[in-house]
Amino acid sequence: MSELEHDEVSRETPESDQIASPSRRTFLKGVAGAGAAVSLISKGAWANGEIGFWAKDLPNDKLTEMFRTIVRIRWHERTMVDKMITDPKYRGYNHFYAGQEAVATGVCAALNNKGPFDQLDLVYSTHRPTGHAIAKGVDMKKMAAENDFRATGLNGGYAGEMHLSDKSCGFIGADGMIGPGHVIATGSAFAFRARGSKQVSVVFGGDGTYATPHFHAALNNAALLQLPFIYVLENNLYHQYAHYSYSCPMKDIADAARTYRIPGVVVDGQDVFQVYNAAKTAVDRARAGEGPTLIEAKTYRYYNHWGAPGAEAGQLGAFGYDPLAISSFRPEREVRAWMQRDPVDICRNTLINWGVLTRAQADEIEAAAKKEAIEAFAWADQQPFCKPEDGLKNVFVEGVVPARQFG
Amino acid sequence: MSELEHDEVSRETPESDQIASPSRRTFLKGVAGAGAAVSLISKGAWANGEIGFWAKDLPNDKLTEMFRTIVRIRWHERTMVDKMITDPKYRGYNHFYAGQEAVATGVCAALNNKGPFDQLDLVYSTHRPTGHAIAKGVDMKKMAAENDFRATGLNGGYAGEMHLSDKSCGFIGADGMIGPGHVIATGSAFAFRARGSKQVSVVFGGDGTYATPHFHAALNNAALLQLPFIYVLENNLYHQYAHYSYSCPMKDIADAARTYRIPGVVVDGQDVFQVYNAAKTAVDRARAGEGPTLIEAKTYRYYNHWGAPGAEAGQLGAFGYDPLAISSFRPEREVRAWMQRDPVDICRNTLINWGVLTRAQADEIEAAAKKEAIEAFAWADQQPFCKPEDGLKNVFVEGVVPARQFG
Amino acid sequence: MAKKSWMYAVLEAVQYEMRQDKNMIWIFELTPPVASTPGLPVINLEKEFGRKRVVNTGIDENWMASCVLGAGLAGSKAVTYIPYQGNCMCFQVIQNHAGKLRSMTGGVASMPIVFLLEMTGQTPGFAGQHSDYEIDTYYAHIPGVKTVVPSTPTDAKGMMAAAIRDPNPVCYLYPAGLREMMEDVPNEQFTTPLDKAAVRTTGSDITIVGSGGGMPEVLKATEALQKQGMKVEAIDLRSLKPMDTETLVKSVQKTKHLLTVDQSYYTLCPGAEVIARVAENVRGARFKRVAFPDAPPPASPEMFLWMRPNADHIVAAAKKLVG
Amino acid sequence: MAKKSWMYAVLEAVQYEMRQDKNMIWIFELTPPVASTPGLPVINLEKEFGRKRVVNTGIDENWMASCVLGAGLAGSKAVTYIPYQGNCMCFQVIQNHAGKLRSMTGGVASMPIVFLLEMTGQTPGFAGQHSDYEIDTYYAHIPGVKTVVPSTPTDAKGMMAAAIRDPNPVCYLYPAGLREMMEDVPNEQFTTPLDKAAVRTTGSDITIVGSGGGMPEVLKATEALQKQGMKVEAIDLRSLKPMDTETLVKSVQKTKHLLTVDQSYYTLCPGAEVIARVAENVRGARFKRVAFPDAPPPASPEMFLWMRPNADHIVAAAKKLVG
Ligand SMILES: Cc1ncc(C[n+]2csc(CCOP(=O)(O)OP(=O)(O)O)c2C)c(N)n1
Ligand SMILES: Cc1ncc(C[n+]2csc(CCOP(=O)(O)OP(=O)(O)O)c2C)c(N)n1
Ligand SMILES: [Mg+2]
Ligand SMILES: [Mg+2]
Repeated sequence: MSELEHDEVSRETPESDQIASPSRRTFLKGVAGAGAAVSLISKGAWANGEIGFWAKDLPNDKLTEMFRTIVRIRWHERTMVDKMITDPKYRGYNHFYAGQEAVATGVCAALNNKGPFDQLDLVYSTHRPTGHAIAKGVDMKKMAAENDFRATGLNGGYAGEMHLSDKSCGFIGADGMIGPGHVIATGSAFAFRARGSKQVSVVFGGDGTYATPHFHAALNNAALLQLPFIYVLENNLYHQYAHYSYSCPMKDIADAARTYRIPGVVVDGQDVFQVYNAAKTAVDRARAGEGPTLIEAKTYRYYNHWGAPGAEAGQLGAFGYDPLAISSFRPEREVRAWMQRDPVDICRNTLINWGVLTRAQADEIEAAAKKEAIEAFAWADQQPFCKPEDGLKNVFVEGVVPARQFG
Repeated sequence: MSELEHDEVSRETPESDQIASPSRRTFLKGVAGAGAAVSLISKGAWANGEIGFWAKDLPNDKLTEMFRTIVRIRWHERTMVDKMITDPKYRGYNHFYAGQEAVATGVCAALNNKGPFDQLDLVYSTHRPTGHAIAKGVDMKKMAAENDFRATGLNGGYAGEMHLSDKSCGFIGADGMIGPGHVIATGSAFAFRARGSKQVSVVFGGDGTYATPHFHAALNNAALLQLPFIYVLENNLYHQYAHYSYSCPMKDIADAARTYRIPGVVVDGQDVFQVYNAAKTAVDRARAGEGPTLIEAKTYRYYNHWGAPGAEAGQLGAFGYDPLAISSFRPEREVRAWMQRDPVDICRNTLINWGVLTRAQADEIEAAAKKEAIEAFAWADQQPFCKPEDGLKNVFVEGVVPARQFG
Repeated sequence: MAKKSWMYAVLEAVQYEMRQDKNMIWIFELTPPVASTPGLPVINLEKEFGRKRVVNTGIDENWMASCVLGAGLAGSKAVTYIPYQGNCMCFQVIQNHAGKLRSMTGGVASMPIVFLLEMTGQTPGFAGQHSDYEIDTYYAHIPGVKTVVPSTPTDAKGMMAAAIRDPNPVCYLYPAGLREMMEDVPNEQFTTPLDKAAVRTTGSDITIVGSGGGMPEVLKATEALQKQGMKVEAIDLRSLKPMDTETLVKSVQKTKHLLTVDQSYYTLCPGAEVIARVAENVRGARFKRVAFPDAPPPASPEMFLWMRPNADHIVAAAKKLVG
Repeated sequence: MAKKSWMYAVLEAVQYEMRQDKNMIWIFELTPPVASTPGLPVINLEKEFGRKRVVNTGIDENWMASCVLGAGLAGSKAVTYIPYQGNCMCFQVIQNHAGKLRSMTGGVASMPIVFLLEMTGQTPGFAGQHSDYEIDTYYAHIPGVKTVVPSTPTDAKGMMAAAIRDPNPVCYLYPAGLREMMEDVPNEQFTTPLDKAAVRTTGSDITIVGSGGGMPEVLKATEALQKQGMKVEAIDLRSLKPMDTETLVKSVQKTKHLLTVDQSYYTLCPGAEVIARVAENVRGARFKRVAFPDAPPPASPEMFLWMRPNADHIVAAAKKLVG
């Protein structure tokens, strides 16, 4: 592939550059030349990781799997961006997750994602679901088809990105509303406790969820009933066009856990192993009947709030850290600073430092991830569109509802 | 009046007994023989009062007014109880406030209750409003007529007890729902801030309000916008048939204020002067633009959750601490213990100790309050019923809506 | 068969299902799941099934409904009893989540759940929020939930059993004004369909359609009219969504006169839908609605009772329509 | 007079009123109160009136609506712009408080407030919660609030001015699908009544009644039908509550054919109320509804666009009804 030869980006670990596609170049500029910083920071993160010790004890294949998941999410993102820019027929939109991959990956690595439904841990996701979905085990091909509204997509074309779901791996799914999912997730936890199951119910949510009335409801009831419930608050500093300080009086949202007499843990959301450690502790607590945990993962999204098909850089609805959006709300320096602590790099460097992976192995994994993503979108492209009249299905379990649009 | 001669209750201050009516005897048994304890406790409360110093500096007539308000509320309650038991034609119901009088009185004494509407402090009340109403300055006669659904009642017979309101003194009014009023009240505070007014918006609410999603919404937004808003949480330990520990993980609900970075004050709700001190501090803060305060007043209601007309002791919907209700949720010892710290007695004894009132003066005030209450209910009895067709009015400011019940 | 109140009949159905399915959940707030009737055992779900399955919560009806939805999504049958004060606190989660999740997930979501939503309409003096009867319309407009409103203890039992067994979310409206109604109800479990209206009397002069809290007055009026020689076909809707168009249309094809009766506010009351469906399908019929005016119920009993449709109103309206 | 978008026209009305009344408040969440149009000054309420009067809040639409209600009760005019995602988050406080408080207080409560409720219905791909169009019914069933749904920039301006000046709470529905619509709108302030339907074309063969987001397709269909010789009286409801019965009845008395068009779900859509009102008052007319099926809108554009009523559907239905 030609991009391998024309790579312009200079990094400390040149091998890994070879899989950077031209379409990611602008995006990578933020990280460019920051290789040294990255490895320093990842050392720091590793040192930190010694405190929460779970990850260090994991077998190599489990650790490798976490790296694989992170790069699969990243390559899903990048491939989708490419599709949006280059394929005028592509119709999917996305709320991008690039920059936050370590959160979904670290949390889901601590969960049970395979087996019969009544033994799976459940994940409730948000309007920004594709990273969570991949981490939980959703099939990338089917998801890509769903995001382009194909009849053979994950949800038959009914869902689109904001409602992706997959019962087979316990991914209860995306929800386009901010707030309600958190409360609904406590209901699953309630059911687990009622039936004496060891399952746990996990909800992801942004810093925007703090101000919703649902924040209080979810945590208070989960705390009172000691439910096996984990609230993973991904604090990426912004909800749409406002900094979280506009809606939250605290620096650490996790502080709010005090009121509910439950653990409130702040974790470095860029370091998958720290996220894993916090999640593992919370999951163990939950399974032991000791109740809920609030985990606040400090993280950052690289792209805009969302990306629309046919988007152009510099316009709202585009991706990439476009100058317009940055100047209106996210300072460019802030974006660049966070990119220096890229979750892909941190994970990669940590595993190399730990001797779990060689650089070559890491590159191989990343190349495979890229291939998988490209193939997934290519497969999706071949899938049939929905039949209009199927819109009358899936209202109730049985039958169809009558058409009413014709009078 | 014959009850003056047949009084059986023995108390330290016999003069005050003379106004106990036979219908209150059972009720007073809890307080009987506890005179000594009461005065000790009230000394303790006074000592405490030294810390919050505002009340001590008040002129005598203001302090006397507070005592007058407390006994007016108490006698309103007692007279209503009498009506319910003795007058088969009486239709009013009530959520009684006896035992909690010091909270409404102390808070409203710190507010501006007279003058043009745009200078009044506003009070939002609950399903348990009559004490708040009297303390805010609502006319007792008109309220009594409203509670019996008379056309000349405070709200023309549209409101009944659960929606009493009186703009003329800033009593925005009762609200039968638990939760929403708190959020709505922040809206008034928002309006004050927007127009640069010094008014404050006060909401009363029970311990039951803590678990509502509205608790978070009201406090978080008020804190973020530094609104002149005061949340007076009357913790009477129960919401309907459940102890507050069923819905709140904290002993002091005021602790929740931490999350919002605002003062959370616990105050002895039986001592009107301590309540006043806390309220005055909060009002001063609010007027100075320093934002909201959460005041938790520890208090207790003597009667059941509510009283219905024609009630009989020992049945649900009755008042008095009926044995049935106590055994099902409120331990008799708990009720008796709280009655030892009666807000009427504490206020009375404090003012006598302070030399503000003589016993004779206190008795006179109480006798006048009793007379007022009896006259208010007598006046209400004479008022006309509503005209059925007026039900079509007051839907919009203008006109009537069409009748639809006749086809 | 034994004389049972509405609530006894309902809890009997619930108790049976909870014994069959040890994962099934019941969430309540004010109203303990307890009922008794002479000669039969006291039902106390909390005692029988324990506090892990039967929970009394804080004042947060949105949590109650959301909890039941989450339990359903996790594969458990669940019911919540929402007191009338909170019957719109939980509106959004039912409208925007429970109602849409089957569609939005392409049929994947599991929701074997029941929202038992108490409505009032019954109490003079309580005013506005505590005497209103209006949620039938709000909940019946939502797609993806079945919305039913039984009006007798027997239907209450049969439809609760059916609702629990139905894999779709069901909004089961309980008009609290029927609390004291007693009737003979079978002791054994049975189900009543969630999509069929009940023809309570057959007749050829006029069709009178009501539901829920309004049915007792419809039947009283029907009796009075029949005594006066009018042949009334009285229909109890029972299910608001899906609505049993066929039964309605058939009846009015015969009677050519349709009178609807609602305790709900006039504008967009269930009767509006009944009339519209029939008017789309039957030519030349005559139509009239009796409903609560578009006004919140005032406290005063004089005003409230004058405004709430009763048998006299119905009798007069029927005569006017037919005469 | 100048070409303006829907939102420019609305903000112009709001700006005028906020300049008149220095206490007036605007609360928003996602949608900055900013609009521009060529040749006219940019409107930016936040900049012009400052952050004490114009506030961007956290994600809590119930707070937004409650805040506006509380401001009204304190004597201030207030408007909130609720984004469509949250348009049922604030349902309970409007239904149970704003709608009832005038009655419950015996006429005392002050509520010069407007809830600007965005609705969608427009976006294929967003599915369920982000493509639905359904709140017209929910809000129109509430007594004590006026519920209006303008369908042109001119009405949008006139009705916003009227809504702000109205002492009653007004639910002002904004069908976001009309976002791009441009038309000549007067620059000076004017008001449009909140209780009158607009007869868009007069005709004697059929009455077609629509509202809000559905109106452009109604007018397109009307044009097509007229070209084919059918005399169509196209009516834009504009106000759902109170509903302008007189205009509707008069029209159908003439045309004897009534077709209603809604983007809202069929069961209990505004058209049901239109038909019921007319059927109660006009004998022997023929009726039909075109509406979104009782199904949440699926993501797939193929499904969604087939289900949403359009001009072709309306033309075919009109021909069938009249023919
Ligand atoms: C109830 C509701 N109100 C508003 C919106 C519109 N909305 C979509 S995403 C978003 C911001 C969410 O921010 P955050 O929770 O921090 O998540 P992030 O986008 O940063 O991942 C908002 C307000 C919504 N989806 N739901
Ligand atoms: C939203 C809502 N749910 C339920 C109720 C029924 N209800 C009336 S009073 C009450 C208890 C309130 O307890 P608390 O707030 O402690 O006040 P208290 O009665 O002790 O004064 C409840 C649950 C209600 N009024 N509103
Ligand atoms: Mg965020
Ligand atoms: Mg209480």
